[in-house]
Amino acid sequence: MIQLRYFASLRESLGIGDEQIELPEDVHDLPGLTRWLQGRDATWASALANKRLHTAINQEIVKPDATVTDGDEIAWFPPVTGG
Amino acid sequence: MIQLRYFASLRESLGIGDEQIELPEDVHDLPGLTRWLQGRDATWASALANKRLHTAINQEIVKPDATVTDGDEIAWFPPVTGG
Amino acid sequence: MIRVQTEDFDPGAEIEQLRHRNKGQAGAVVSFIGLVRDLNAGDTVTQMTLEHYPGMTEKALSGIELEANDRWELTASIIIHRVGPLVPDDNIVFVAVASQHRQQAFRACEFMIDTLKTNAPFWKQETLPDSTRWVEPAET
Amino acid sequence: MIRVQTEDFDPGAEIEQLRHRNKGQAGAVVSFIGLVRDLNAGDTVTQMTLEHYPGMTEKALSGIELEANDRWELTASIIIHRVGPLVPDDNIVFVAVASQHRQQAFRACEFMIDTLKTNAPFWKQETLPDSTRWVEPAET
Repeated sequence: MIQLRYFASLRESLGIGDEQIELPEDVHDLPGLTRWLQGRDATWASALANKRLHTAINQEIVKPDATVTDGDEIAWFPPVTGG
Repeated sequence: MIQLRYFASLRESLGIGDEQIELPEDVHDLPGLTRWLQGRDATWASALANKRLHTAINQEIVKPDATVTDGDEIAWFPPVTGG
Repeated sequence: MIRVQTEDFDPGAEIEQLRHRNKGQAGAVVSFIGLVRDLNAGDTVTQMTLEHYPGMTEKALSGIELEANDRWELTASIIIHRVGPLVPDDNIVFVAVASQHRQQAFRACEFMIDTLKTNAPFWKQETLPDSTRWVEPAET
Repeated sequence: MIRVQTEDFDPGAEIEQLRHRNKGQAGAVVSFIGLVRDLNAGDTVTQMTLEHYPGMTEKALSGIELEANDRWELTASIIIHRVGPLVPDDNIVFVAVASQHRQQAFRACEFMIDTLKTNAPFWKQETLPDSTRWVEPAET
Protein backbone atom coordinates (compact mmCIF):
# COMPACT_ATOMS: atom_id res chain seq x y z
CA MET A 1 0.00 0.00 0.00
CA ILE A 2 1.04 3.59 -0.58
CA GLN A 3 -0.47 6.66 1.04
CA LEU A 4 -1.34 9.54 -1.31
CA ARG A 5 -2.01 13.11 -0.16
CA TYR A 6 -3.22 16.20 -2.03
CA PHE A 7 -3.25 19.74 -0.60
CA ALA A 8 -4.80 23.17 -1.08
CA SER A 9 -6.05 24.04 -4.58
CA LEU A 10 -5.03 20.58 -5.85
CA ARG A 11 -7.09 18.91 -3.12
CA GLU A 12 -10.04 21.07 -4.14
CA SER A 13 -9.63 20.27 -7.84
CA LEU A 14 -9.44 16.53 -7.18
CA GLY A 15 -12.14 16.56 -4.51
CA ILE A 16 -10.01 14.30 -2.30
CA GLY A 17 -7.35 14.95 0.37
CA ASP A 18 -5.85 11.51 0.85
CA GLU A 19 -6.25 7.88 -0.11
CA GLN A 20 -4.48 4.57 0.23
CA ILE A 21 -3.90 2.44 -2.86
CA GLU A 22 -1.91 -0.64 -3.83
CA LEU A 23 1.30 0.40 -5.59
CA PRO A 24 0.50 -0.38 -9.25
CA GLU A 25 2.74 -3.18 -10.53
CA ASP A 26 4.49 -1.26 -13.26
CA VAL A 27 5.03 1.94 -11.21
CA HIS A 28 8.53 2.49 -9.80
CA ASP A 29 8.95 6.24 -9.73
CA LEU A 30 7.10 9.53 -9.37
CA PRO A 31 6.60 10.16 -13.11
CA GLY A 32 5.13 6.67 -13.43
CA LEU A 33 2.81 7.15 -10.47
CA THR A 34 1.68 10.57 -11.68
CA ARG A 35 0.93 9.13 -15.17
CA TRP A 36 -0.98 6.26 -13.58
CA LEU A 37 -3.13 8.70 -11.55
CA GLN A 38 -3.66 10.89 -14.61
CA GLY A 39 -5.11 7.83 -16.33
CA ARG A 40 -8.09 7.91 -13.96
CA ASP A 41 -9.99 10.64 -15.81
CA ALA A 42 -9.75 14.11 -17.35
CA THR A 43 -9.88 15.87 -13.96
CA TRP A 44 -6.87 13.94 -12.70
CA ALA A 45 -5.06 14.27 -16.02
CA SER A 46 -5.46 18.03 -15.94
CA ALA A 47 -4.88 18.68 -12.24
CA LEU A 48 -1.64 16.67 -12.08
CA ALA A 49 -0.33 18.19 -15.34
CA ASN A 50 0.33 21.48 -13.48
CA LYS A 51 4.08 22.01 -13.80
CA ARG A 52 4.16 24.11 -10.62
CA LEU A 53 3.18 21.23 -8.33
CA HIS A 54 5.73 20.12 -5.74
CA THR A 55 6.08 16.58 -4.48
CA ALA A 56 7.11 15.14 -1.14
CA ILE A 57 7.84 11.50 -0.35
CA ASN A 58 7.65 10.53 3.31
CA GLN A 59 7.30 14.23 4.16
CA GLU A 60 10.51 15.35 2.45
CA ILE A 61 10.48 17.41 -0.76
CA VAL A 62 11.82 15.25 -3.61
CA LYS A 63 12.93 15.73 -7.20
CA PRO A 64 10.42 14.99 -9.98
CA ASP A 65 12.12 11.70 -10.91
CA ALA A 66 12.24 10.22 -7.37
CA THR A 67 11.78 6.50 -6.82
CA VAL A 68 8.53 5.26 -5.27
CA THR A 69 8.52 2.23 -2.95
CA ASP A 70 5.71 0.23 -1.33
CA GLY A 71 4.85 1.82 2.04
CA ASP A 72 5.69 5.38 0.92
CA GLU A 73 3.62 8.44 1.72
CA ILE A 74 3.52 10.61 -1.42
CA ALA A 75 2.12 14.15 -1.49
CA TRP A 76 1.42 16.61 -4.29
CA PHE A 77 0.83 20.30 -3.61
CA PRO A 78 1.02 23.79 -5.13
CA PRO A 79 3.80 26.24 -4.15
CA VAL A 80 3.64 26.99 -0.43
CA THR A 81 2.39 30.36 0.85
CA GLY A 82 2.76 30.30 4.63
CA GLY A 83 4.30 32.79 7.00
CA MET B 1 27.21 83.40 28.47
CA ILE B 2 27.80 79.98 27.00
CA GLN B 3 26.76 76.65 28.50
CA LEU B 4 29.44 73.95 28.59
CA ARG B 5 28.73 70.23 29.14
CA TYR B 6 31.03 67.25 29.63
CA PHE B 7 29.90 63.62 29.63
CA ALA B 8 30.92 60.12 30.73
CA SER B 9 34.68 59.48 31.16
CA LEU B 10 35.45 63.10 30.23
CA ARG B 11 33.10 64.37 32.95
CA GLU B 12 34.88 62.08 35.42
CA SER B 13 38.35 63.25 34.36
CA LEU B 14 37.38 66.90 34.66
CA GLY B 15 35.34 66.42 37.83
CA ILE B 16 32.56 68.64 36.41
CA GLY B 17 29.46 67.94 34.28
CA ASP B 18 28.41 71.43 33.24
CA GLU B 19 29.18 75.08 33.77
CA GLN B 20 28.22 78.48 32.44
CA ILE B 21 30.95 80.92 31.45
CA GLU B 22 31.26 84.23 29.62
CA LEU B 23 32.38 83.61 26.03
CA PRO B 24 36.07 84.65 26.15
CA GLU B 25 36.64 87.72 23.98
CA ASP B 26 39.10 86.21 21.53
CA VAL B 27 37.22 82.89 21.12
CA HIS B 28 35.16 82.50 17.94
CA ASP B 29 35.28 78.79 17.19
CA LEU B 30 35.58 75.37 18.76
CA PRO B 31 39.38 75.05 18.46
CA GLY B 32 39.73 78.43 20.15
CA LEU B 33 37.36 77.49 22.96
CA THR B 34 39.03 74.11 23.49
CA ARG B 35 42.48 75.79 23.68
CA TRP B 36 41.10 78.36 26.12
CA LEU B 37 39.74 75.57 28.39
CA GLN B 38 43.02 73.65 28.10
CA GLY B 39 44.76 76.74 29.46
CA ARG B 40 43.06 76.18 32.84
CA ASP B 41 45.50 73.50 34.04
CA ALA B 42 47.20 70.20 33.16
CA THR B 43 44.04 68.14 33.79
CA TRP B 44 42.03 70.19 31.28
CA ALA B 45 44.93 70.31 28.84
CA SER B 46 45.22 66.53 28.89
CA ALA B 47 41.51 65.59 28.99
CA LEU B 48 40.54 67.83 26.05
CA ALA B 49 43.55 66.73 23.98
CA ASN B 50 41.84 63.36 23.40
CA LYS B 51 41.39 63.13 19.62
CA ARG B 52 38.44 60.76 19.98
CA LEU B 53 36.21 63.34 21.67
CA HIS B 54 33.08 64.42 19.82
CA THR B 55 31.51 67.83 20.05
CA ALA B 56 27.94 69.04 19.86
CA ILE B 57 26.76 72.65 19.64
CA ASN B 58 23.16 73.26 20.66
CA GLN B 59 22.67 69.50 20.81
CA GLU B 60 23.75 68.79 17.24
CA ILE B 61 27.03 67.03 16.44
CA VAL B 62 29.38 69.54 14.76
CA LYS B 63 32.70 69.50 12.91
CA PRO B 64 35.87 70.26 14.88
CA ASP B 65 36.19 73.76 13.35
CA ALA B 66 32.61 74.91 14.08
CA THR B 67 31.88 78.52 14.99
CA VAL B 68 30.96 79.35 18.59
CA THR B 69 28.48 82.13 19.35
CA ASP B 70 27.33 83.73 22.59
CA GLY B 71 24.35 81.79 23.97
CA ASP B 72 25.50 78.44 22.58
CA GLU B 73 25.39 75.15 24.49
CA ILE B 74 28.63 73.29 23.74
CA ALA B 75 29.24 69.67 24.75
CA TRP B 76 32.32 67.42 24.65
CA PHE B 77 32.04 63.65 25.00
CA PRO B 78 33.73 60.33 24.18
CA PRO B 79 32.36 58.03 21.44
CA VAL B 80 28.81 56.92 22.26
CA THR B 81 28.09 53.38 23.43
CA GLY B 82 24.32 53.13 23.86
CA GLY B 83 21.85 50.58 22.58
CA MET C 1 11.32 25.19 19.82
CA ILE C 2 8.54 24.93 17.24
CA ARG C 3 4.77 24.94 17.55
CA VAL C 4 1.90 24.59 15.05
CA GLN C 5 -1.44 25.53 16.54
CA THR C 6 -4.92 26.86 15.83
CA GLU C 7 -5.04 29.05 18.94
CA ASP C 8 -3.48 32.52 19.12
CA PHE C 9 -0.08 33.17 20.70
CA ASP C 10 1.16 35.99 22.94
CA PRO C 11 4.35 37.56 21.49
CA GLY C 12 5.19 39.24 24.80
CA ALA C 13 4.96 36.00 26.77
CA GLU C 14 7.00 34.14 24.14
CA ILE C 15 9.74 36.79 24.16
CA GLU C 16 9.77 36.69 27.95
CA GLN C 17 10.33 32.92 27.95
CA LEU C 18 12.92 33.09 25.18
CA ARG C 19 15.08 35.69 26.91
CA HIS C 20 15.07 33.80 30.17
CA ARG C 21 16.13 30.52 28.61
CA ASN C 22 19.74 31.73 28.70
CA LYS C 23 19.64 34.41 31.32
CA GLY C 24 22.44 36.95 31.12
CA GLN C 25 24.00 35.47 27.99
CA ALA C 26 21.90 37.00 25.23
CA GLY C 27 22.53 40.64 24.38
CA ALA C 28 19.94 40.78 21.61
CA VAL C 29 16.47 39.43 20.94
CA VAL C 30 14.94 39.90 17.49
CA SER C 31 11.37 38.87 16.77
CA PHE C 32 9.12 38.80 13.73
CA ILE C 33 5.32 38.66 13.74
CA GLY C 34 3.37 38.04 10.54
CA LEU C 35 -0.19 39.38 10.58
CA VAL C 36 -3.26 38.93 8.41
CA ARG C 37 -3.70 42.05 6.29
CA ASP C 38 -7.15 43.34 5.38
CA LEU C 39 -6.11 43.97 1.79
CA ASN C 40 -4.20 41.75 -0.65
CA ALA C 41 -3.57 42.39 -4.35
CA GLY C 42 -6.03 45.27 -4.11
CA ASP C 43 -8.91 43.19 -2.73
CA THR C 44 -10.57 43.33 0.68
CA VAL C 45 -9.87 40.19 2.66
CA THR C 46 -12.49 39.23 5.24
CA GLN C 47 -11.01 35.92 6.34
CA MET C 48 -8.01 33.69 5.70
CA THR C 49 -7.67 29.94 6.20
CA LEU C 50 -4.27 28.31 6.69
CA GLU C 51 -4.00 24.71 5.50
CA HIS C 52 -0.88 22.66 6.24
CA TYR C 53 0.59 19.19 5.92
CA PRO C 54 0.60 17.75 9.46
CA GLY C 55 3.80 15.88 10.15
CA MET C 56 5.76 17.39 7.30
CA THR C 57 5.13 20.89 8.71
CA GLU C 58 6.81 20.03 12.01
CA LYS C 59 9.76 18.43 10.19
CA ALA C 60 10.18 21.48 7.97
CA LEU C 61 10.05 23.97 10.85
CA SER C 62 12.46 21.91 12.97
CA GLY C 63 14.83 21.72 10.02
CA ILE C 64 14.71 25.50 9.55
CA GLU C 65 15.40 26.10 13.24
CA LEU C 66 18.26 23.60 13.21
CA GLU C 67 19.86 25.21 10.17
CA ALA C 68 19.62 28.69 11.73
CA ASN C 69 21.29 27.39 14.90
CA ASP C 70 24.05 25.81 12.77
CA ARG C 71 24.69 29.01 10.84
CA TRP C 72 24.49 31.55 13.65
CA GLU C 73 25.35 31.57 17.36
CA LEU C 74 21.95 31.66 18.99
CA THR C 75 21.18 31.19 22.66
CA ALA C 76 17.50 30.44 21.99
CA SER C 77 15.00 30.37 19.12
CA ILE C 78 11.31 29.70 18.48
CA ILE C 79 8.91 29.36 15.54
CA ILE C 80 5.14 29.37 16.06
CA HIS C 81 2.75 29.07 13.10
CA ARG C 82 -1.01 29.12 13.28
CA VAL C 83 -3.34 27.06 11.09
CA GLY C 84 -7.07 27.18 10.49
CA PRO C 85 -9.37 30.21 10.07
CA LEU C 86 -8.01 33.71 10.82
CA VAL C 87 -9.30 37.26 10.34
CA PRO C 88 -7.45 40.51 9.49
CA ASP C 89 -5.02 41.69 12.19
CA ASP C 90 -4.73 38.14 13.59
CA ASN C 91 -1.27 36.76 14.27
CA ILE C 92 -0.16 34.16 11.69
CA VAL C 93 3.45 33.42 12.51
CA PHE C 94 6.03 34.26 15.17
CA VAL C 95 9.79 33.84 14.83
CA ALA C 96 12.17 34.98 17.55
CA VAL C 97 15.83 34.44 18.33
CA ALA C 98 18.22 35.44 21.08
CA SER C 99 21.94 35.86 20.49
CA GLN C 100 24.97 37.53 22.01
CA HIS C 101 25.22 39.73 18.93
CA ARG C 102 22.50 41.71 17.23
CA GLN C 103 23.70 41.13 13.66
CA GLN C 104 23.50 37.38 14.21
CA ALA C 105 20.03 37.75 15.71
CA PHE C 106 18.77 39.82 12.75
CA ARG C 107 20.31 37.48 10.16
CA ALA C 108 18.97 34.34 11.83
CA CYS C 109 15.45 35.69 12.36
CA GLU C 110 15.14 36.89 8.78
CA PHE C 111 16.59 33.62 7.45
CA MET C 112 14.03 31.62 9.43
CA ILE C 113 10.99 33.54 8.20
CA ASP C 114 12.30 33.71 4.61
CA THR C 115 12.94 29.96 4.54
CA LEU C 116 9.61 29.18 6.17
CA LYS C 117 7.83 31.16 3.47
CA THR C 118 9.41 29.15 0.66
CA ASN C 119 9.89 25.70 2.25
CA ALA C 120 7.25 24.96 4.88
CA PRO C 121 4.01 23.29 3.71
CA PHE C 122 1.41 25.95 4.49
CA TRP C 123 -1.19 27.28 2.07
CA LYS C 124 -3.32 30.38 2.49
CA GLN C 125 -6.85 30.63 1.22
CA GLU C 126 -8.38 34.09 1.29
CA THR C 127 -12.08 34.82 1.67
CA LEU C 128 -13.03 37.95 -0.28
CA PRO C 129 -16.49 39.57 -0.01
CA ASP C 130 -17.82 37.43 -2.91
CA SER C 131 -15.42 34.52 -3.35
CA THR C 132 -12.47 32.54 -2.05
CA ARG C 133 -9.04 32.16 -3.65
CA TRP C 134 -5.75 30.43 -2.94
CA VAL C 135 -2.89 32.84 -2.42
CA GLU C 136 -0.09 32.69 -4.99
CA PRO C 137 3.52 32.82 -3.77
CA ALA C 138 4.68 36.41 -3.35
CA GLU C 139 7.40 37.73 -5.61
CA THR C 140 8.61 39.70 -2.54
CA MET D 1 7.33 57.45 19.01
CA ILE D 2 10.40 57.74 21.24
CA ARG D 3 10.88 57.43 24.97
CA VAL D 4 13.90 57.79 27.29
CA GLN D 5 13.21 56.44 30.76
CA THR D 6 14.74 54.92 33.88
CA GLU D 7 11.88 52.45 34.42
CA ASP D 8 11.63 49.12 32.63
CA PHE D 9 9.42 48.59 29.56
CA ASP D 10 7.19 45.69 28.54
CA PRO D 11 8.05 44.50 25.01
CA GLY D 12 4.77 42.58 24.70
CA ALA D 13 2.66 45.60 25.61
CA GLU D 14 4.68 47.84 23.27
CA ILE D 15 4.28 45.41 20.37
CA GLU D 16 0.56 45.17 21.09
CA GLN D 17 0.17 48.96 20.90
CA LEU D 18 2.35 49.24 17.80
CA ARG D 19 0.40 46.65 15.82
CA HIS D 20 -2.92 48.24 16.67
CA ARG D 21 -1.85 51.71 15.61
CA ASN D 22 -2.61 50.77 12.00
CA LYS D 23 -4.96 47.86 12.40
CA GLY D 24 -5.15 45.55 9.40
CA GLN D 25 -2.53 47.45 7.37
CA ALA D 26 0.71 46.01 8.71
CA GLY D 27 1.66 42.52 7.60
CA ALA D 28 4.91 42.44 9.55
CA VAL D 29 6.18 43.59 12.92
CA VAL D 30 9.91 43.33 13.67
CA SER D 31 11.28 44.15 17.10
CA PHE D 32 14.72 44.32 18.69
CA ILE D 33 15.49 44.18 22.41
CA GLY D 34 18.97 44.95 23.72
CA LEU D 35 19.76 43.34 27.08
CA VAL D 36 22.50 43.77 29.68
CA ARG D 37 24.89 40.82 29.40
CA ASP D 38 26.59 39.34 32.46
CA LEU D 39 29.92 39.13 30.66
CA ASN D 40 31.76 41.70 28.52
CA ALA D 41 35.27 41.46 27.10
CA GLY D 42 35.77 38.38 29.28
CA ASP D 43 34.86 40.11 32.55
CA THR D 44 31.90 39.53 34.85
CA VAL D 45 29.59 42.53 34.84
CA THR D 46 27.55 43.05 38.01
CA GLN D 47 25.91 46.34 37.10
CA MET D 48 25.74 48.84 34.25
CA THR D 49 24.91 52.54 34.36
CA LEU D 50 23.62 54.37 31.30
CA GLU D 51 24.45 58.06 31.11
CA HIS D 52 22.95 60.27 28.41
CA TYR D 53 22.69 63.85 27.23
CA PRO D 54 19.13 64.96 28.08
CA GLY D 55 17.66 67.03 25.28
CA MET D 56 20.14 65.91 22.65
CA THR D 57 19.15 62.27 23.22
CA GLU D 58 15.54 62.95 22.32
CA LYS D 59 16.57 64.94 19.25
CA ALA D 60 18.87 62.13 18.10
CA LEU D 61 16.26 59.39 18.56
CA SER D 62 13.54 61.42 16.83
CA GLY D 63 15.92 62.05 13.95
CA ILE D 64 16.65 58.32 13.61
CA GLU D 65 12.96 57.45 13.63
CA LEU D 66 12.20 60.15 11.07
CA GLU D 67 14.95 58.95 8.75
CA ALA D 68 13.74 55.34 8.97
CA ASN D 69 10.22 56.47 8.10
CA ASP D 70 11.59 58.42 5.14
CA ARG D 71 13.58 55.46 3.82
CA TRP D 72 11.06 52.67 4.36
CA GLU D 73 7.27 52.38 4.26
CA LEU D 74 6.38 51.90 7.89
CA THR D 75 2.93 51.95 9.42
CA ALA D 76 4.30 52.49 12.95
CA SER D 77 7.62 52.64 14.82
CA ILE D 78 8.96 53.08 18.34
CA ILE D 79 12.30 53.51 20.12
CA ILE D 80 12.59 53.17 23.91
CA HIS D 81 15.96 53.57 25.67
CA ARG D 82 16.57 53.21 29.36
CA VAL D 83 19.04 55.28 31.39
CA GLY D 84 20.43 54.94 34.90
CA PRO D 85 21.53 51.80 36.75
CA LEU D 86 20.77 48.36 35.28
CA VAL D 87 21.75 44.78 36.10
CA PRO D 88 22.43 41.77 33.83
CA ASP D 89 19.39 40.54 31.89
CA ASP D 90 17.70 43.95 32.22
CA ASN D 91 16.20 45.53 29.12
CA ILE D 92 18.29 48.42 27.75
CA VAL D 93 16.69 49.36 24.47
CA PHE D 94 13.63 48.47 22.41
CA VAL D 95 13.13 49.21 18.71
CA ALA D 96 10.07 47.99 16.83
CA VAL D 97 8.51 48.75 13.47
CA ALA D 98 5.40 47.67 11.60
CA SER D 99 5.23 47.58 7.82
CA GLN D 100 3.24 46.01 5.02
CA HIS D 101 6.36 44.12 3.96
CA ARG D 102 8.73 42.11 6.10
CA GLN D 103 11.93 43.11 4.25
CA GLN D 104 11.14 46.76 4.90
CA ALA D 105 10.44 46.00 8.56
CA PHE D 106 13.75 44.13 9.00
CA ARG D 107 15.79 46.80 7.19
CA ALA D 108 14.19 49.66 9.13
CA CYS D 109 14.50 48.00 12.53
CA GLU D 110 18.15 47.13 12.00
CA PHE D 111 18.91 50.60 10.63
CA MET D 112 17.37 52.23 13.69
CA ILE D 113 19.33 50.20 16.25
CA ASP D 114 22.58 50.46 14.23
CA THR D 115 22.24 54.22 13.93
CA LEU D 116 21.27 54.61 17.57
CA LYS D 117 24.43 52.76 18.58
CA THR D 118 26.69 55.12 16.67
CA ASN D 119 24.81 58.45 16.83
CA ALA D 120 22.74 58.74 20.01
CA PRO D 121 24.44 60.27 23.09
CA PHE D 122 24.41 57.34 25.52
CA TRP D 123 27.41 56.05 27.45
CA LYS D 124 27.66 52.77 29.33
CA GLN D 125 29.68 52.37 32.50
CA GLU D 126 30.17 48.80 33.69
CA THR D 127 30.62 47.77 37.28
CA LEU D 128 32.94 44.75 37.55
CA PRO D 129 33.52 42.86 40.83
CA ASP D 130 36.48 45.15 41.73
CA SER D 131 36.18 48.25 39.55
CA THR D 132 34.16 50.32 37.12
CA ARG D 133 34.99 51.12 33.50
CA TRP D 134 33.48 53.02 30.58
CA VAL D 135 32.54 50.79 27.67
CA GLU D 136 34.45 51.39 24.44
CA PRO D 137 32.52 51.43 21.14
CA ALA D 138 32.13 47.92 19.73
CA GLU D 139 33.93 47.06 16.51
CA THR D 140 30.94 44.82 15.62
